[in-house]
Amino acid sequence: MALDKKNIAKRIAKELKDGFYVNLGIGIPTLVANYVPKEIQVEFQSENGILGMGPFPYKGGEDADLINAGKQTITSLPGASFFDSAMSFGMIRGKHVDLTILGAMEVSENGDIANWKIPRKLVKGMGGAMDLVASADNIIVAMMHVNRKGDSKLLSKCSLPLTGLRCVKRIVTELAVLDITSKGFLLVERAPGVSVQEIKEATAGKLEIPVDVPEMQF
Amino acid sequence: MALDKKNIAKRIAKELKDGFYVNLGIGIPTLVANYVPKEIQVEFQSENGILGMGPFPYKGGEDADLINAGKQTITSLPGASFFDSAMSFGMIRGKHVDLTILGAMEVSENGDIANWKIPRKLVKGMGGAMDLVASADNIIVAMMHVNRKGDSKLLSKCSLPLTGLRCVKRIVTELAVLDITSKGFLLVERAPGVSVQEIKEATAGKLEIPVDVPEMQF
Amino acid sequence: MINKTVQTVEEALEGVSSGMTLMLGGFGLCGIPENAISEIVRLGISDLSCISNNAGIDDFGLGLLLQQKQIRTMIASYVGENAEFERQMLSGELEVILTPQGTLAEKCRAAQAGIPAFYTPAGFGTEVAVGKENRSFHGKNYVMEEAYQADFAFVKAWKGDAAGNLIFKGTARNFNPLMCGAAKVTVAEVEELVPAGALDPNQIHIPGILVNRIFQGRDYEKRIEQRTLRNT
Amino acid sequence: MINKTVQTVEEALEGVSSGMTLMLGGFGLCGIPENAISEIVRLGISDLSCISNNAGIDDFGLGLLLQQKQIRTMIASYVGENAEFERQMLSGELEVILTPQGTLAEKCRAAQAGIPAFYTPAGFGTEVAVGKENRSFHGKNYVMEEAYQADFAFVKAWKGDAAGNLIFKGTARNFNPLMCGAAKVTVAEVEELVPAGALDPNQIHIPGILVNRIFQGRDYEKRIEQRTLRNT
Repeated sequence: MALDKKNIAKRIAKELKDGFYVNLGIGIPTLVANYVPKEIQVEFQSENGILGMGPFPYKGGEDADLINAGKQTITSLPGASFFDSAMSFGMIRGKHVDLTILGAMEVSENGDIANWKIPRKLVKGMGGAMDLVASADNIIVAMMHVNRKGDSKLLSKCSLPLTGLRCVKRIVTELAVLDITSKGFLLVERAPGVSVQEIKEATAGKLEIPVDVPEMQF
Repeated sequence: MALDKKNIAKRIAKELKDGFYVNLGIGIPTLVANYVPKEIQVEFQSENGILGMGPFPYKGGEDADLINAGKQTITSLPGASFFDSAMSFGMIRGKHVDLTILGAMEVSENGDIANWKIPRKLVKGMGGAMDLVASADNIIVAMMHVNRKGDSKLLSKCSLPLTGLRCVKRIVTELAVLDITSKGFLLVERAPGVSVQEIKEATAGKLEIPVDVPEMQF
Repeated sequence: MINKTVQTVEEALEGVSSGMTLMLGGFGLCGIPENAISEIVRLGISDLSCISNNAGIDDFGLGLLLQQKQIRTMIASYVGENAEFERQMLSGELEVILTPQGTLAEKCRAAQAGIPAFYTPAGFGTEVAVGKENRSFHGKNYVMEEAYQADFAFVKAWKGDAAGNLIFKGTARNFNPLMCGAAKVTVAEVEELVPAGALDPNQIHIPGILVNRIFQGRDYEKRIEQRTLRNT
Repeated sequence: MINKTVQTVEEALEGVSSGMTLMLGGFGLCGIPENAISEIVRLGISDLSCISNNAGIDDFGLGLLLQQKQIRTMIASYVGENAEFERQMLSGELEVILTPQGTLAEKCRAAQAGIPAFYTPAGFGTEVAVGKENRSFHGKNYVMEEAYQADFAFVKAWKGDAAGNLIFKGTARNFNPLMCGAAKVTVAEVEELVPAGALDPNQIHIPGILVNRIFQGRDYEKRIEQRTLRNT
C-alpha cells in the first residue's frame, strides 16, 4: 500500500545520523522532525536564522520574533543560536549543513530538480531552495511519485524550469526509495505491499531494478 | 620653523569634522587623537575590531583582550562596539569610515602612495594599509617632507612598490599642507616661518604655488 | 560618541522620494520596519524599487505599499501570501525580480562591505544564471552576482542606542543587519532606544557606523503570519 | 544538541599532521589559540602552511613554531616584531605570502560561507594584484581573490558551550570567528566552557555548526605586546 505523508516522513527520518545538522523544507520534510530516532542527536537549521529549532510553542508561548522558514511560530532548544541571513546561507553554501530534505515537482534521472516554477502559472519564488540544492552534498527529496493527473514526476528530463542541476541523491515517495546513480533511478526499497511493477509504471525516467528489492522497514 | 610631530598632528586634527569616523595609522596619525577640537564629536575605528576607541588605560586598567592596531592597550568609550576583522574591513571597503590618516614613505604628484616595502630591506607587511588606501575617499597623509638623506618624499612618481593608486587627497608635512590636484601638488599652507622657496626645494614632484600661501593656523 | 538619534519618523525618512530603490528588512512579517513602512504609505511616494525577502501580506508589511501601487519593481526571494501582489504581477503593473534567498542576503552584505561582486553556486544551470557570468572554481560551477545599489535601507532592531548600535532579537534579525550600511542612507527603528553606553559593546550586532539615523519606533503590531501551536 | 566537547588538547588536535595548512586566529598576541599552539609544538609536526594575521613574537604565539622550524609558509598581513622570523625569511627557509589584512579576513570568511571568490579594491595597481584577475565595476578597479583552503582552523574564544557555540571578548575577536568553518576541521579553545543552554542564543557570535571540537583551555598567559598607559 502506498505510504501516507506521515510514513514518508518516518522513512526519511531513518536517513538521519547522529550529529547531523538538517535543513527541512516546507511540507512533508517538516514532518520528519517528529520521527527523529531517540538514540541520535540532530539539530535543525531554519534558513531564516536559527539553529537548534524546537517544536511549536504551547498556547501563550508564541513569540512574533521566533518563526521558521514557513513563517510558523517555533521554539528554540538549549544550545540554539540566532543569526542573520548571510550567516545562515553561509552555513548552507559552506556545506556545514549535513542533510537537506525538500519537496519537488519533478526530479530527473540525472538528479536535476524542479520545484519552484510552473510556466504560465503564478510564481511565488524559489526562496532558499536554489541555494540549498546548489550547495548541499546530501539532498533527499520527499515527493509524490505521480502528480494529480497520474503523470510520473520522476522523469528522464525535467520539463519545468530547474531549481538545480545533478544535485538530488535520494528520493522517497509514497511508493519507493530511489537513489540517483549514473544509470538513472536505482530502486532501493519499495513501500510495504507495493509491487516493483507498480513502481515501474509510475516512473517515466530510466529505472534500474535490482534482483532483490526489499520492502521498507519502519 | 618646521613643525614637530605633535604640531603636524595638531594641524591634521583641524581636518576633523563633526560626526566623522576616523581610522588612524601608526606613528604621527595616532597623535591626532590628542587634538580633537572640543566642539566636535568623532569616533575612532581601529581595524583590529573596535569602534569608539578611547585613550590608553590607567595603570591596572589594561586588558589583554583590548588593544589597537598597533597592539597597544586601549580603552573603549560609551557607545563603543567590538566586531570581527571582516566586519571591520567591511566598514573600510564599504566607505563607512570618513577619514583615514596614515604615514607614507613616498607620495607622487598624482596621489599614489608607497608605505609598506623597501626592496632588499626587511618587509614587515602591508597590514591593513592597502585596504585603507584602496577604499577611503578621504585620505590624509602625515609624513616628513624629506627623508634622512635630505631627498624629497613628494615625487613625480613613486620609486618604491606602491600601496595604492591615485588615492591621497591631502598631505601634511613638517613644512606644508598640500593637496593632490590634476596639476600635481598644490601648496595650500606653509608652516609658520617656512618660506615657499624652502618648500619648493624640498618637493621633487610638480608643485603648484598659488599667489598667496597662508601660514598654518593652530 | 556620534549621535544618530532623530525624534520622529518624518525626520527619519527625510529625503526618501519617488523612483528610489529601497531595502527593507524582515522575513515574512518578522522583523519588518513597521514605522518606516507606514510613513512611506503616508508620504504617498511611488515608482519604488523594493529589495526585501518577501512582499508582505495584503493588509500588512509591504502589502500596504502594494495596495497604494507605490512599488514598481519588487526584488525578493518569495512573494506568496499576497493576492494584490499576484494581481499586479499578472497584469504587468509590477515587475518582479526573483532572487535566491542566500544570494539576496549576500548581495546586501556585499553592498555593506564594499565587495562589488562575488560568486555563488546558487542558481547555476537555472534561469537565474542567464545573462550572468558563469565560472568554474575547483571543478564546481558558480554564478557571479553583484552587490545591490540602493538609496535607503530601512531596518528594525530590538534595542538600539544613540550611537546607532543595534541588537536584534531571535529570527527577527534575518536581513536587517545585512542592509545596514548597504544603501546610501540607513534608517533604523527600534523597540527600545537607550543612551550610548547602556549596551554591552561585546553584544552589538551592528555597529552604529552602519546606521545614519535611529529612532524609537511606536505601536508595534508584530503580527504573526502562521500562529502554530503544540497540543498540550 | 550535538555535543562538540573534547576533554583534552591532544584529542582536540587529533589528525593534525606535517604538511597541512592551518588557520590560526588572533591579532598580534591578542586572542591567539595558546593551547593549540603549545600542542603543535609538542607534536613536533613540520612543513606547515600557517594562515594568521601575524607571526607572533620570538618566544610566544606562532614564534614558538618558528623557533622549532615547523612552518614552511606563512600567510599573513604583518610580520614584524620577530627576529627569528626575519632570519628565516631572509635565509629563504621560510616562504612568506603577504596579504592585505582585509583581504585575508575576507578570504577566511569566503571559505566559511562557500563563496569561492570575490572582488576587492585592496591591492589594485600593486604587486599584490599581479597574476590575479583585475576587473572594473562601476568605474572602479578591483582584484579577484579566492577563498582559502585549509585543513584545520584553531580559534580561541572567551566563552563556549558544549554545542560549540562561541562568544568572543573585546578585540580578541578579530580573525577567530572568520576561521570557524573555514577549514575542514575547526577546533575552538575557550576560557570558559559552559553547558548547552547557558548562553543566550541571541548573543552567540559563532554558532556551533561551524565548530567541530571545543575544549576548555588551560593556563592562559594572554601576554600583552605593548603595555601602554595613560599618566594619572
